[in-house]
Amino acid sequence: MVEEIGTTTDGDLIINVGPQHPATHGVLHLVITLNGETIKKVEPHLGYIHRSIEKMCESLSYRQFIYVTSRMDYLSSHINNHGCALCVEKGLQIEVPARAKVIRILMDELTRIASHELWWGAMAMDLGAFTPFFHAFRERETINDIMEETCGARLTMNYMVPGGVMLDIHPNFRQRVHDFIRLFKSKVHEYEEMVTGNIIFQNRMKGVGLLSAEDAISFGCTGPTARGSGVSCDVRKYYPYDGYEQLAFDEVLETAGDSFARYMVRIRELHQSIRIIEQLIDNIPEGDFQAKTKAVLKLPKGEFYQRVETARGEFGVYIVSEGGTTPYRIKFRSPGFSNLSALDHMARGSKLGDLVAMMGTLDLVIPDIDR
Amino acid sequence: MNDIHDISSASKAPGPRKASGFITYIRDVFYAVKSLLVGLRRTGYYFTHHKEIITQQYPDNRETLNLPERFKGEVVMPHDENNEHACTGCTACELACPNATIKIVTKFDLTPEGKKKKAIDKFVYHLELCTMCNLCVVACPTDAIKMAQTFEHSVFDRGQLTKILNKPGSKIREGVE
Amino acid sequence: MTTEELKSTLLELFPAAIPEEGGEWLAINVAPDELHDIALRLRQEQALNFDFLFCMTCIDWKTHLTMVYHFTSTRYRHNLVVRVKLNFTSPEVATLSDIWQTANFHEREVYEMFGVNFINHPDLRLLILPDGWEGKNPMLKSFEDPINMIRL
Amino acid sequence: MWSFSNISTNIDEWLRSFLNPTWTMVAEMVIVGICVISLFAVLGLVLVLMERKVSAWIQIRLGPNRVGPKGILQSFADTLKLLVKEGMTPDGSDKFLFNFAPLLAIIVAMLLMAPIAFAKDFHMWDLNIGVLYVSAVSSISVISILMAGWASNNKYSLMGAMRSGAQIVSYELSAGLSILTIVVLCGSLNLNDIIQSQVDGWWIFKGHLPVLISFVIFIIAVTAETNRAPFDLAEAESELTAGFHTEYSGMKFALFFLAEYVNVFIVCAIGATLFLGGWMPFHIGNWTDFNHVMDYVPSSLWFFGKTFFLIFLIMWFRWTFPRLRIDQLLNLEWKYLLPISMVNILLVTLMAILGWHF
Repeated sequence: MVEEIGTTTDGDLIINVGPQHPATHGVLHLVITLNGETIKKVEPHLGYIHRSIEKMCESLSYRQFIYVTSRMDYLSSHINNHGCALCVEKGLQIEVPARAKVIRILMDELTRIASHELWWGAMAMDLGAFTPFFHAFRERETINDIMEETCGARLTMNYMVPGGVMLDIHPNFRQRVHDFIRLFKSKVHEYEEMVTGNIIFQNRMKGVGLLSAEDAISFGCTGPTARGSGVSCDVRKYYPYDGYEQLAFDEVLETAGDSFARYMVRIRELHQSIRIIEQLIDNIPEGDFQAKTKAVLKLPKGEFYQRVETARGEFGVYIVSEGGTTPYRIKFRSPGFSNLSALDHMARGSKLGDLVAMMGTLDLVIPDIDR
Repeated sequence: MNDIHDISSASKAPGPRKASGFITYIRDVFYAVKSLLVGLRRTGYYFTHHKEIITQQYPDNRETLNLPERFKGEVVMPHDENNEHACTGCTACELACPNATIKIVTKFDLTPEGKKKKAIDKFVYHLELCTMCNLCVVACPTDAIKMAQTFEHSVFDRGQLTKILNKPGSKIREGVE
Repeated sequence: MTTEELKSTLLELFPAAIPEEGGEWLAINVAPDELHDIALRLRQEQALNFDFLFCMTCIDWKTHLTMVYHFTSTRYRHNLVVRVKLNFTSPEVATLSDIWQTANFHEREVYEMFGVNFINHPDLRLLILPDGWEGKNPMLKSFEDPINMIRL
Repeated sequence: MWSFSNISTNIDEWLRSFLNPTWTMVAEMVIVGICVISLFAVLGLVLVLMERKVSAWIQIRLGPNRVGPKGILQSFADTLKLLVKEGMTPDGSDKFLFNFAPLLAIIVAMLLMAPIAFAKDFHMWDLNIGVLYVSAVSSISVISILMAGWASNNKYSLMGAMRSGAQIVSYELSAGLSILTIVVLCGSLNLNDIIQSQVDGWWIFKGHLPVLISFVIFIIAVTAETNRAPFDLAEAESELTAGFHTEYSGMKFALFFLAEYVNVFIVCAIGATLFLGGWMPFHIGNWTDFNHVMDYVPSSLWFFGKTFFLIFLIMWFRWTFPRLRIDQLLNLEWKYLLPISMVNILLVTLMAILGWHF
């Protein structure tokens, strides 16, 4: 890998995919060295949407910085906020009320379903089928409506706060989640019919973008990307937070390590998320939705790390506190950044069309990569 | 890492080839065609069932469009019929705001007893900086501000987005401290 | 492996490392020139098997820089924090990208944001920042940009 | 029942009444040219609107519904927009080839119109090698795509053009072989003879399984030949942004767009002519009464009905299936379609010799 950089012989085609390109879902810029249709090297150029959120957070208080994290992985904004809230709570040693914990998990899992559904549609669109995109939005809009009713926004909610959640759930919440589960179960077989079983899809994805388990760990891949390679890495299982340890759900694992395995992991995770929601939706305990906290939060001197499982993988919040009201240094370990670093390794030797399938199954969200 | 593995040989459709090539060949073709027909049936269903259409014709359905009451559109300051609001000018919202969206200009009013009392002169709200994070509404001790359901904020001049939330001549409601 | 066992094992292997308590996970302080050897041992020692570098960053303490490496083992699920103190004027540390490939991107990020020079890094160029930002290191506390930075 | 042959004869006689034969010929040519161009325009408008409506309904959307009643004037508005848009010619492109490529695409599409019988006794050119002419001329269309891709001086365009070259050249084989099955069965290359041979039933019903197989292969092959999804590798929007027409804008782009739709119409017309009897009404053997009833439906309706059914099929494919990869595309042709159609044509030949068809 090292030697090949800079030694492209004549006759290779170097093309820029992005920053404006239909397949990059944002402003990712890939410089691709091609030999005919075969990819010899993929070099990501990042930073087109880098806002230096880590630097911004250094001047924001512990209540304020959470909203910024919604803008990182905007498809799992609840889960990002959750991670930040948990990290602050860890520093303050606040006990979150049971009701808040359940609401948080419900929101996390709904977010995960919404994110996976958007990914499903977008990935099908990458492979040239436009219709699944619109069908996926039908279910996703239902989740967004639920979110809007309870949190007041559809994408960047800022609902999790240190100590619990900002507002209690809406009275309609339970009913609408039940409606959603019914809708989802009546429509999910269409996903199989239109995409999973389709012979063209299978041929496009099987054996494409192979990533071995060792490489997945070495590249720091997490989430469905790593689980598609057989790496058991679900944070909800190994470092449970907010009561995931009491829930019955399976960590989805596939061993093939190709695009189709990553695809299947996400499709099966949809069902696991529904399973978690079904366990909790009728068992939301009564009580406070937010713990009593001081008006101004001050974390004690020290370092705090909290990881959560977003739809894309392991999201880590690392806060270094000097005892003030603002973090001294904050680091967000974003799953997309590490997942993207494996793209070059996966793509070498495959066709240009495969690259799109790989990017689709890596589920890249560019603001998450750039931060 | 330098090996360029031959993807095309690995990507053959269902399962490994068995020895009886011809039967497998026919079966491959059959299952391939079947999987395509299943997809065609699904899209054909939607082509013929127009009641499944989910399009909302947005500007036309303004009348029937119901936004949930918690929807975060912009910060407003409710005034009652006497043109009174509940803002004491404590600047809790200003401090809570992560983007310096709110700027409170205070003045000193004379109470009937002749004492000086702090009150708001202008509650300046920069909609163009607001991220609708709801932290100011949560921070307000007197519930003087809330989120409105408006969402069509486009204007031709950026200056119009800077708003003064307290109405002219309004004063603080009796009994709000 | 519990924290105590991990600590004793680590001290056996690396007598020079200074353990630090108090955090959630065991942390050791390592000298910059020893980092690569220790990291290689952490990765290869069967009892430790720290195969997953899940977070890697740098902290600017105004007087010095600290590289912070978070390791976990996908086999034993124990965690370890390794800190390396670097001097402020010419921060240099050996790359870990030959041991964990994820360090490649993370080190490039630290290089452009903090100016840490990673010795033997295969491709130490700007990753996020555009051309012309070499040596500006925006994440340092001393960095000032009057145009683009908004102060509250 | 009015017939097109009467109309054309009447016009011919009326023209001859005051013009000498040469000028009559010229005037008729002008009339035919105007007809073809207006047919082009109408086809483009109708097919674009149809595509948008079909895709919208499949994607649970409403589709265009603002311009005109139910949105039927939408494609007029689009055309107007494309006409007034600036047609850019990028720096570093080969100006002549860049501007000539869309024209060539449209010329090829126009040439292909010539032998098609739109209704009973209504065709521009009763060519005795009609089938050969169609397959020969349609292969020129690849040149316009290659020209566009090369002249654009854009890597995406070049890759799209090269893909298209590989694709069209391969798929012409199986398209040709599946056309050949019908030629073998009726023993003529003349499209009118082929239609006449289906007077007692369309070939797709008369020809048993082999003709059905060749019909399926024909549909797949022409979908590939016209660069439509799932074989739209030349455009491949998620891989090559827009493929060979990345650099085109305004009317030059619109000409490619129009040529694509007209090509779809033509291949579907050929398919309808060969397999579904063209303008020939639905006849069953010697049920003369039934056949007589069917004859009351005008022949042009039969032709356009069948053609638009095939066009709908192709659109249905497009909005259901994902795109193939370039190597899979060629695998499909060389490993599946070509062997199957070769075996198939042997079967059909056997069938024709032994007279097993109806």
